[in-house]
Amino acid sequence: MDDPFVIAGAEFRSRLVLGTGGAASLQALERALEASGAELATVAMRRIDPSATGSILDVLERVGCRPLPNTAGCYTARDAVLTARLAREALETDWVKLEVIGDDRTLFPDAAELLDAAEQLVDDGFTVLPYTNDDPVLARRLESTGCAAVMPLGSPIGSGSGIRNPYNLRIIVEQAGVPVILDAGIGTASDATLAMELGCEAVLLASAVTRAQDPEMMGRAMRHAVEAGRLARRAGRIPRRLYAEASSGSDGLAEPAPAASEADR
Amino acid sequence: MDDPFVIAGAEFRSRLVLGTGGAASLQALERALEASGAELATVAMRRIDPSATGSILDVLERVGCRPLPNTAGCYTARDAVLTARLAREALETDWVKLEVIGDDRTLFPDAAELLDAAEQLVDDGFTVLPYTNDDPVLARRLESTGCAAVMPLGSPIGSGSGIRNPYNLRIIVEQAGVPVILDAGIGTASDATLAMELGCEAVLLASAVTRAQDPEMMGRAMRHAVEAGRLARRAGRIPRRLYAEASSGSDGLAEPAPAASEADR
Amino acid sequence: MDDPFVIAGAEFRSRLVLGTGGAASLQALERALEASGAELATVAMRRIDPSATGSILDVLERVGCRPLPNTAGCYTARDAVLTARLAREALETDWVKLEVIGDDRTLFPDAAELLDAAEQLVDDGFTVLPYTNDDPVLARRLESTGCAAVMPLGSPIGSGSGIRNPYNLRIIVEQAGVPVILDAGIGTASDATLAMELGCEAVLLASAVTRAQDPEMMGRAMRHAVEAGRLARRAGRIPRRLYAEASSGSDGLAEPAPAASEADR
Amino acid sequence: MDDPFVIAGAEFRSRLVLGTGGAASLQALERALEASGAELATVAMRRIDPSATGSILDVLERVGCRPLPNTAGCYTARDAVLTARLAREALETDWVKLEVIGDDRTLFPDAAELLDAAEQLVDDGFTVLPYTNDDPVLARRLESTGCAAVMPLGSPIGSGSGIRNPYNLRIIVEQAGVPVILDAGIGTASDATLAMELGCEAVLLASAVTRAQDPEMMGRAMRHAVEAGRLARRAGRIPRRLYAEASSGSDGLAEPAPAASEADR
Amino acid sequence: MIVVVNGAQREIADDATIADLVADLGRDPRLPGVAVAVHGEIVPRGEWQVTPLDAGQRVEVIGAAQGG
Amino acid sequence: MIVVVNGAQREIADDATIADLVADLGRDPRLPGVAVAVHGEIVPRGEWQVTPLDAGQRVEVIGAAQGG
Amino acid sequence: MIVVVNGAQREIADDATIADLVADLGRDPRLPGVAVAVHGEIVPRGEWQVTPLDAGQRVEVIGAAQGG
Amino acid sequence: MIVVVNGAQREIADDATIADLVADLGRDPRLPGVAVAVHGEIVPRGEWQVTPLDAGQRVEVIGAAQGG
Repeated sequence: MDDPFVIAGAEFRSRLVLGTGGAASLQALERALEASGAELATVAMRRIDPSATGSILDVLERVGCRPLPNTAGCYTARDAVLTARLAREALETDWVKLEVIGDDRTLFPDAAELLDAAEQLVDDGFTVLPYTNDDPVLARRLESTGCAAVMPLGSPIGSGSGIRNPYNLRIIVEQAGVPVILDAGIGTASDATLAMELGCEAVLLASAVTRAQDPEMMGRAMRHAVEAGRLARRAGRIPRRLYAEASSGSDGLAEPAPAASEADR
Repeated sequence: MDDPFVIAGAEFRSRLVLGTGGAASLQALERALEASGAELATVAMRRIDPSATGSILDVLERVGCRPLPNTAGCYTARDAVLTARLAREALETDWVKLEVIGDDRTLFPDAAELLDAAEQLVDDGFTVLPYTNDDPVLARRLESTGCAAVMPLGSPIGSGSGIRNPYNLRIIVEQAGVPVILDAGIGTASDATLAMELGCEAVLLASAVTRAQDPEMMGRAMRHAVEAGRLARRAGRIPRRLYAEASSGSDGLAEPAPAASEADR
Repeated sequence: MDDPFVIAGAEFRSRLVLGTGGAASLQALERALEASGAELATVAMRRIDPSATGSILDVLERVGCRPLPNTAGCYTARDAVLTARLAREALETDWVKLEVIGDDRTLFPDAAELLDAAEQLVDDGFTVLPYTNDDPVLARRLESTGCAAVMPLGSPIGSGSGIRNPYNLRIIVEQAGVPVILDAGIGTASDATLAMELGCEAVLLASAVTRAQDPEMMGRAMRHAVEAGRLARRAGRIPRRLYAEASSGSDGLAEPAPAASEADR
Repeated sequence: MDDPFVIAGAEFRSRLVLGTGGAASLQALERALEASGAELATVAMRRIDPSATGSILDVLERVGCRPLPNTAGCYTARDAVLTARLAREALETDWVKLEVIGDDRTLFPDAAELLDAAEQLVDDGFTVLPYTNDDPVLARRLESTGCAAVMPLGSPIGSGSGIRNPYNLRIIVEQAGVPVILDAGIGTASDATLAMELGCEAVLLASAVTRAQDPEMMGRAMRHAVEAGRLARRAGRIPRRLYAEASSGSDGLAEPAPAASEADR
Repeated sequence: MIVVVNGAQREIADDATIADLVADLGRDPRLPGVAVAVHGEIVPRGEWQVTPLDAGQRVEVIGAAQGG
Repeated sequence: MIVVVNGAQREIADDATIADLVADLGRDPRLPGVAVAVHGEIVPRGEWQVTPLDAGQRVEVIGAAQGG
Repeated sequence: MIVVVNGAQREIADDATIADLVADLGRDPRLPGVAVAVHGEIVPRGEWQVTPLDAGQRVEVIGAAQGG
Repeated sequence: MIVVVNGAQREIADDATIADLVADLGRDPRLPGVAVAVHGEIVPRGEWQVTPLDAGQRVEVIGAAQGG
């Protein structure tokens, strides 16, 4: 596979990770997932509903997506650890997207609880992919505990505001020894492209696709967006300049006959 | 063809227009063009060089690109009109990318000369695609003269600085009755994606690809970038919010047994 | 006078030029003008209203402000020139803020008409201060015609959106041989400060003050804002860095006794 | 005093807090402090140097500035607490600017250590002013521990990069019940003005003044900048619009005589 | 006689000069502040006292107003 | 007897095991997809067949849902 | 005789036409790709065969090049 | 005897108190501005006059400096 996305030894062709929340129906979700080309998708752990028809796991299996359980909704290390263990039992995976929320308006993580949970889960053998804020120090602490990636937010979950502080993201990427996955805040394709150009290894998004007016088309957009950003990063962009730099040389410009020129001007 | 790019009645599958300046060699250019999927590419008009081997027109023919002559290097309406007519003679096309430069550091257009040249060329039967600054008033004047598109710059030619004023671009798009093509300033993939999201019908770029460290890979990146932006525009993005909006509902969260909970915390 | 603002040989202590439109009353305007410290203020030329009480000219005289007539509302060079001449007759000044509008939604200038009007007025002996867009080429053309300053917009008149393209403004300042005055778009104090830091010699604003909730207080804010920006420009700011640069040296940090240290940690 | 800055019951006329690091000499610092009008200034705690001439405390006394000891250079809660206690002994103040650094390239705080130190110092009776990152959750945690203010960074210390994420700052201000002081990253006057407009109660900066080419002039610039931002915040700015909003009404525009008009155009 | 002043018909004395009209509009014609154009041509203040108006003429009387 | 399943009282057979409860909720207790905690302690799937429930116990039966 | 072709003097036959000159520069005058201007006036390709050149004339021979 | 003051060895009188050391370093021990820690424990200024030093002790004498 050319330029695979590798995380904890597993290889993926796609660098897009999809969250499955926010879709109008499982059918709409399935079409969006398929269009997006994602091979990894998060699921929440919730009390089962005996009356529900259809299963998110069946959808993921049909579209060839590995389920990545998360700890969405947990506000303490304790709850997050319990949720991760339930997920391991239920889904027979030791991968977990770790979320420990600190505030229900911003849904930003609680740094201290997050670190605590990460340590416990790493010790317990989990492959931990923590959702974190864009703090370079916290990102390094999480890496030190043995997390398999760090997943900084670009802006609040579901805010669609893209990457509010690309400088922090750039610093995190420069300092990281594990893959950096942009998680949260993506609103549209160019946000995802930019994340990849800044050096992220992958992008995780949900609402941008599931809540778009046409989720399937937006899924397709995101597949191209992530690919575009990855290729651009690898291709080596031109530098930014304040002034212009001609792309057409001026050698060999046609010269109007002087007489005519003087007369006309 | 689904969602073709239509300009003056001609349909294109690709919404990427490539400038051919800045490439290290015709070979490198050919690979980049092919990777980009472009179907329209600008060429400059210059005094022929009898010693040159290879021809830009042959390259364009091989990769299936229609040549679009430009008037690069012209500083007056008079020179630009002459150059356009030479191009029509040489290339048997009445399409022209009209450039009338006002300043060799910024390579910004000269508004008054540009309007004058556009009027003359439209009267003379040309399909005029003018490179313009991001001035909404000038864009409307150009449209009024009968130009087939307007092509505002994002930032100075070759500066790689992207779209410095997305507001003006948005205003131009809202007011335009002809296709808006972002021309100049693109530095990397996300710039092209953003241009499409803002409502441009196509993107024209040269240096971003031809001067990238790996032009072929960047050509590929740009193909995806333009596609991503177009699809995202059509798919209808989510709104931007200051605060978060949860994508995982909180209904059905597991509840740790109270006793355990109290003990642990 | 230390660091005076000089325009066409006239010296001003204040670098704030106030537009007088938009105020709730002449009384509110007078308080705002006084608080702002402005010594130059624009007035429009309109048909006199015999029933009006109070006069804008009396207000300006009381607060020590020189009136600067403008050609607001003119869409052609012809109208603007006539208006300027009426203003010269009425106010016995050959200074004029030249506006030639191209579009009533953006209120952006019409480049070609503006240039035409500027040439006529300069030839007729006026001291011409043209409101222009942020196009570096147009700014140079205006300077070449003999304008005493160039006054680029930051964003549309009354939009309160500040300086949408600081790069263009920086280029205009670098290339200008006459004072650059930021005209239009200022929304709040930091916009004015930024304009001065970018090298403008003065700032012209109206709605930001006259339509603020408390115009007098905003007038005061703007006086400080312009002063702050001017001083900062002259003082020579520190460079921008991606990473940190400690301001406290680490020499001489207290060292806890090793034993204590080991015990406590 | 009109609109005083109140922190832990103490009132200040000035909303500028100056760091004293980075100055070329005590003399230069004294002039800059005086020009800035600051009434509160941070000092580091370091091993005394018997050979030193002049004293920072004498300087502060002469210019009427209250010293605010900081814990600069501390990487653990333990070191920071010790430093704060030494400062209390030496300076007879229980105010402390709490810094617990997590990384020597970014000088960003370590969230967990910072919280720990804040708790200890609050318990020990200190008035704690913590330097924090721009994380809204951490800001609330610090407030909950009893800190007298929260002092988020705009960008890394000494980076001169201003406020990289104004959204986070806005959220912190909206959620805070104690004064928010922008601490770190200010590069020039407009950064300070913007911080105040976003609702900060004060601004703390060092390098922007002490390392400017002319520290005294930059001190003066900052005094105006903070005042401008505070007044603008209180004055209630106009809203931002995409399009224009005329400040000159169009009623009463002069009407050229029709005949002349037709002839000229 | 009737002239059109600032777009509205106005009755003035048959022998009225521009100075008379300006005074009639409440302005002192000897002081600055107002300019006058007749059929799009500006009449300098110095000529107002000696410039009669004719019936039907379109007169613009312009002054400074808040704006800009 | 009555146990509390996912926050709601539920009548089950007196000798019901966890496997019975899961089957009763419409899931095949031999297949992955569901996890069970009793009083906050996870019970591995391998033990469901042999783990009886007691009256009044709080049982959480958790599965994957859309989210995140 | 001598003509000035693209800014440089060039010796051509006294009876050379534009078509001859273009062929001499290595281009097939019957195919598109090149345009010719003499003293700033464009000469259409259809006339090249029958348009003689005169000594001293300034001739521009223009083709497509990379650019833009 | 020898103590370690701010990381460097220093010779002081055998019966020297902290107050003596501070004075020796050029500071008035009765005035604020300086704090002292011995082996990581802060000694309040009020005790300096009566606190003798022992040979080999690590003493930190800390004051305000430019910074932050």
